[in-house]
Amino acid sequence: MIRGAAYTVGLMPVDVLAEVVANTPLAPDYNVLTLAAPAIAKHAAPGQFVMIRTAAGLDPLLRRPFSIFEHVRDADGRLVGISILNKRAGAGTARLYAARPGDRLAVLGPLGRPFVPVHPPAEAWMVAGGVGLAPFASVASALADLGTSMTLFYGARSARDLYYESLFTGLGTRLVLTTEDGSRGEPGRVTGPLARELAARPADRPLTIYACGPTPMMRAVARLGDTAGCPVYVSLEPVMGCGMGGCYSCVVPIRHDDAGGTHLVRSCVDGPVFAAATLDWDQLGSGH
Amino acid sequence: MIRGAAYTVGLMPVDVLAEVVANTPLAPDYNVLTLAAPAIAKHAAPGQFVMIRTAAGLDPLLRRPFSIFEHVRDADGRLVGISILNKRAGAGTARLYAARPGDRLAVLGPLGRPFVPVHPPAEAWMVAGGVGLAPFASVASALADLGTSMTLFYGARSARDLYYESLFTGLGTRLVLTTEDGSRGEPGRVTGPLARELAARPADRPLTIYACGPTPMMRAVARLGDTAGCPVYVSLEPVMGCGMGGCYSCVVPIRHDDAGGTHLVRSCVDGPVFAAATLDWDQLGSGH
Amino acid sequence: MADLSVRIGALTLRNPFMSASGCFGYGVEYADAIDLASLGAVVVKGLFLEPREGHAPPRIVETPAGMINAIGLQGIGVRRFVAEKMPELRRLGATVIVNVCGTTIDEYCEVSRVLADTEGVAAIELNISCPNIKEGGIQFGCSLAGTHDVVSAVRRVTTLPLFPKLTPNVTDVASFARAAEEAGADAVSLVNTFLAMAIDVETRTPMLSNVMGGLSGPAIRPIAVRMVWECRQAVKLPIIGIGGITSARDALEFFIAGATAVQVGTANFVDPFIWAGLTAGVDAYLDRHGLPRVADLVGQLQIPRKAHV
Amino acid sequence: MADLSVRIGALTLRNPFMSASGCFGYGVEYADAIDLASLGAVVVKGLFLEPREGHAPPRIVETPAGMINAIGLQGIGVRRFVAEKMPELRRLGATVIVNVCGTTIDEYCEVSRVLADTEGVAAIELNISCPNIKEGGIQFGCSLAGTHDVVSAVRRVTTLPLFPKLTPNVTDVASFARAAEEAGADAVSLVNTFLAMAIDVETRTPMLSNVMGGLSGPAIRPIAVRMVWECRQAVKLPIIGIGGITSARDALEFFIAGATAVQVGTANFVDPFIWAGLTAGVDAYLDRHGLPRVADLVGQLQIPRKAHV
Ligand SMILES: Cc1cc2nc3c(=O)[nH]c(=O)nc-3n(C[C@H](O)[C@H](O)[C@H](O)COP(=O)(O)OP(=O)(O)OC[C@H]3O[C@@H](n4cnc5c(N)ncnc54)[C@H](O)[C@@H]3O)c2cc1C
Ligand SMILES: Cc1cc2nc3c(=O)[nH]c(=O)nc-3n(C[C@H](O)[C@H](O)[C@H](O)COP(=O)(O)OP(=O)(O)OC[C@H]3O[C@@H](n4cnc5c(N)ncnc54)[C@H](O)[C@@H]3O)c2cc1C
Ligand SMILES: Cc1cc2nc3c(=O)[nH]c(=O)nc-3n(C[C@H](O)[C@H](O)[C@H](O)COP(=O)(O)O)c2cc1C
Ligand SMILES: Cc1cc2nc3c(=O)[nH]c(=O)nc-3n(C[C@H](O)[C@H](O)[C@H](O)COP(=O)(O)O)c2cc1C
Ligand code: FES
Ligand code: FES
Repeated sequence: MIRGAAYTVGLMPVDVLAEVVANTPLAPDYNVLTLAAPAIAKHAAPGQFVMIRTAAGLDPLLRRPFSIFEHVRDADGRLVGISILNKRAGAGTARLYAARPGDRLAVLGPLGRPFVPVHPPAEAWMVAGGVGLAPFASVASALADLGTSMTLFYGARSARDLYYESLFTGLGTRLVLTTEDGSRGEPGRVTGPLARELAARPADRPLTIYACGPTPMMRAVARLGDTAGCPVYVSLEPVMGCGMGGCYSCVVPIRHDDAGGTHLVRSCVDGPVFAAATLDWDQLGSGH
Repeated sequence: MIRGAAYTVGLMPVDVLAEVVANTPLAPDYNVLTLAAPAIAKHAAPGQFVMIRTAAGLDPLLRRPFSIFEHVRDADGRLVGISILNKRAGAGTARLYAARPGDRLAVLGPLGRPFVPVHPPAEAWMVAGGVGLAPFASVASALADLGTSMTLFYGARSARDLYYESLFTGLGTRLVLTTEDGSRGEPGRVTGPLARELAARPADRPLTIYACGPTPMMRAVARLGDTAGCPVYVSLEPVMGCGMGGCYSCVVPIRHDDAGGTHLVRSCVDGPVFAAATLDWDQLGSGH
Repeated sequence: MADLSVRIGALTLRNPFMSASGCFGYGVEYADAIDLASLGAVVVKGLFLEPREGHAPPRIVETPAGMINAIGLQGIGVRRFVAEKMPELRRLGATVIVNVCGTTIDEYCEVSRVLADTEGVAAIELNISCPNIKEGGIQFGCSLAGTHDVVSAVRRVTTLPLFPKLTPNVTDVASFARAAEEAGADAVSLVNTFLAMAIDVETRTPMLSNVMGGLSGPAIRPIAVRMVWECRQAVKLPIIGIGGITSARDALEFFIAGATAVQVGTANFVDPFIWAGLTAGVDAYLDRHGLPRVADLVGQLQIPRKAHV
Repeated sequence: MADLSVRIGALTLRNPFMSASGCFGYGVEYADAIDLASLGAVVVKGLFLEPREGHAPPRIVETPAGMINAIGLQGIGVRRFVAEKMPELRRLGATVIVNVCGTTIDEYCEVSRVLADTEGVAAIELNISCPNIKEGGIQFGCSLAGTHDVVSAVRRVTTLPLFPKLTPNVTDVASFARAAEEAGADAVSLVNTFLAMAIDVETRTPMLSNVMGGLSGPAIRPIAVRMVWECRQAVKLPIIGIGGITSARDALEFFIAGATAVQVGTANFVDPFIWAGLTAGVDAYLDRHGLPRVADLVGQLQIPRKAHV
């Protein structure tokens, strides 16, 4: 069942009662849900998100926002749906962790402003912390289509929390891995190698950085990019009530003048992807 | 997970997080759920009920009451659980209709006062309307154990709403079937053949009648039994908030004197099975 | 197809379903997804005279079958609304009702005056019930004199239909409906949100930056229905019922309790395409019950004599 | 194992978890299933002087994350309670609090006098907030003078700890807590249920025979928590928090907002074995946070300065 189609113009969201095609557990806290939602997949740009109802009843009541992870195709290459990379955080995500093939979930999307992939000769660096990996499968795929050279800096707590490496290497992505416990890649935070490589790179090569992860990580990446003179785009994850611009719950502070004044804008319609330089990182809460 | 066991004395209810072992659809509105709940099965008497949580979240909030249908045994004859005969009526029963093997449901029981099966030479007649069949699988099985001769008068809307005949015939039950559309058995209501057979039977043979179904049906059976001088026991189905005697939502009117005064008693603890003669049928609501 | 149109004072709406203020942005946000002209009315976000930044996030928190919000009436101010949003709303054929806020009676009047001069504003909903701002708002809504004063002051500056929006955070909501009626209101909207609060037990801090907020959603519906019914018996004014409506069935509860029209707030967050189902559901109900007009349902609650125990 | 005991005036409870009145029968119903002595207190069903039949069914209806009840205080009267139920409650070692009802101040006093003479009654909870009876009850609870009069009258006839139970159906609950405090109460219980209603749209009749009833359950929790916090700032009296508690986390919200103890009503219907999980959950929380006593949590809500937008 697709609703909204009759009213839809251009790239407006649709609401699909999508069948769960597969639920692939990755860890006790992580899974990938594949959803039959061709109408959403067709228009979804990298970094856009969907709002998913997690319960049949009224508790939990609100939908939950998720980045569109993969565009899913059938054997003939036809777009048949999307997947989401889900991390168990509370009641809603726990339900999605436990979802079973055949279940149906209301999925609204695609929503929000996407990451805009850069063309060669510019280079693209993606920086992902934990479940912040979610938007980058489609970013990487779009970059690959453009032939842009790309690197993924990907950090997690430990080796078993690093997923889908081959998806990225398969697209020609150079991987730089870090784990907090040192069980894989470089020990420590993902911003370590990022800072080093930024310092070491030739200054004349255009570079765009895309980041998603915990707010402190994104703040650090924004600062590093600023110092290095590279544009940084981040995907924020504030609490969202509606995803459509209706409720004003998801606001983030934007610098609206040089005197340090800020203005609150809705990240569901003006984001979730923002140019890091426009955000007021001092005012931005340290996330959920 | 069984809770309450530590506190349980005698036949007090336990709360079991029971696995759905099987869900057998009978019709678009009826199914049988088999639940792994040996601790409940062990103490369950015919006509007792369980209270089942139908949602993981808080909507629907309250448990729903169901008669214990079958005692379920494994290949070795060990009691492993119970089943319920579920009719889709609203949100909660719709969830139980859609339940899948492997799901887990909180099941509290056994609760309430049972039907007491009569011994030979007394004869037993069971009268079931629609989903009112539910308590009689275990009643019939108890009667069979006692060697009591029994008849089931079983009425439904149409042939496809008559279930589990072979279960009853297998226990030696004589079946008298009626359907409102005449597609099987005698056309009309189950009280038709009941009245006829009551009128025709030898007056000196002791007979006890057990009934469960819509309130108007039970009221009619009570009247017929009264006229024929046979004790009638009915199982009522009022709305129940707790099933434990705590909320006083489930009250039914009992005649407490000959002057026609009534008194409201809780059907979860003083019932759901009542001697029909003690109920004030004029005051009793016509059911849900 | 039954007649779904309803009259609220001088205003006729094509159907009784409106977006609730603050739950539908300025309407234009939804214009690409749904046909705004298919709604009975679009009630836009609360507006003051000047732009307002609202409260710091977190601004919402979910609760069982509900949510608490403390948006703090972030908004662009009435003049920018008139200049930037009204042209598109007019172009789209929306019936526009503006939710008017103020910290003083003068401000309510001033905002209303601006709207009275604006083409395409169908009515004013007077927000005297927002629990999320310190000054004004609910202070008026929690006092009978305050309610009377605001409504009669605004009444003097505009002939637009005037719908004071009442707060449920009072002992006797019907007396407030009466005060509104006496002051010259054309209808009352009820209810706004219930003052509420949630605590993060791990940090022992409030979940909302503003500490308290307003509870909305299905959780509050049974209280809202009761208040509509109480007011139905107290006043002749049309009532616009609000609170936890998620389906045609829920809306029917409000009509039967005495609401002439209803607003949908929180449920629109969960289902932005809810509107077609609401009209279809009520239409099917009317057909099934042989009722030609939704207006025939209003206040049709039957109280049976207590025949059965 | 942290210290879960709490003091409410002169009364010390082994833990802060009580059954809410009307949601646990006379306690004896649950005696075979759970150890009544393991509860902080058993608050029994509301009692008048004489037996009462209550309202005709249907008496409850479920709503989103809640339920509405109009039981109408069916009960055996205080004398039969004392004769028939108290002996077993004493034998089981339960700490018994009796919820006292009345249609007049004299009746409240008379019932309280009977209880004052009864061995094993630990305290009286004065029900001046039941929305389900026509005379008395909520009439006192909705007027400051009425609240003061009932409490001070009962205060004169007994030295038992006295806990007026407040209704949430008022504009300013804190003023009622103050009235109770001034009249000599030892604590306040809050909240009772919210006046509410549900309609069967097919028959266009109320779902409850009594038309209106009281909303309880998780749906109301955010409002109840707010009211506890408001009262915490208004009075010195211990507060017994009530409303929608289903888990240790929910109870912690009430403690942090300012409740010394809590009652569990509707959730007991859903889970009669809830008690062990509540004490274990709060105990684990206290250990995790390095707090030796649950009493240390009471009113510990921290309001952060608004540092971040
Ligand atoms: C644009 C966007 C894209 C996202 N993409 C993904 C993704 O691809 N994969 C993924 O696993 N998660 C993603 N998230 C986060 C995800 O939406 C939240 O983890 C989820 O809503 C939590 O719901 P819950 O019911 O499990 O937890 P709750 O019980 O609601 O809360 C658990 C914790 O999560 C926080 N939280 C609650 N709601 C939100 C919210 N809407 N956003 C952020 N934090 C919240 C709470 O403050 C609490 O700390 C995204 C969020 C946004 C805004
Ligand atoms: C002792 C007892 C034994 C029962 N045994 C069975 C059984 O074996 N199989 C079976 O299918 N049903 C049985 N029922 C009825 C079953 O409990 C209700 O159909 C069920 O609770 C409805 O829940 P729902 O959420 O699907 O419907 P709801 O959405 O809650 O309501 C749908 C309709 O059912 C009515 N209803 C709601 N709650 C109850 C209730 N607790 N009892 C009766 N009617 C109610 C409502 O008034 C409404 O008309 C039994 C009831 C009792 C009291
Ligand atoms: C996020 C949010 C913002 C709101 N903003 C306003 C507002 O600006 N003005 C107003 O009168 N009511 C406002 N309300 C209240 C709603 O209009 C409505 O009265 C309330 O939410 C109850 O309806 P519901 O349960 O359908 O949401 C707001 C509600 C929410 C949830
Ligand atoms: C079925 C039922 C009966 C109740 N009876 C009483 C009563 O007799 N006296 C009383 O003071 N409160 C009574 N209450 C109110 C509860 O004690 C409690 O205040 C309210 O239900 C809120 O708590 P909860 O959300 O945990 O249920 C009753 C509530 C319910 C649901
Ligand atoms: S989530 Fe509602 S406005 Fe952004
Ligand atoms: S269902 Fe609660 S007393 Fe019977």
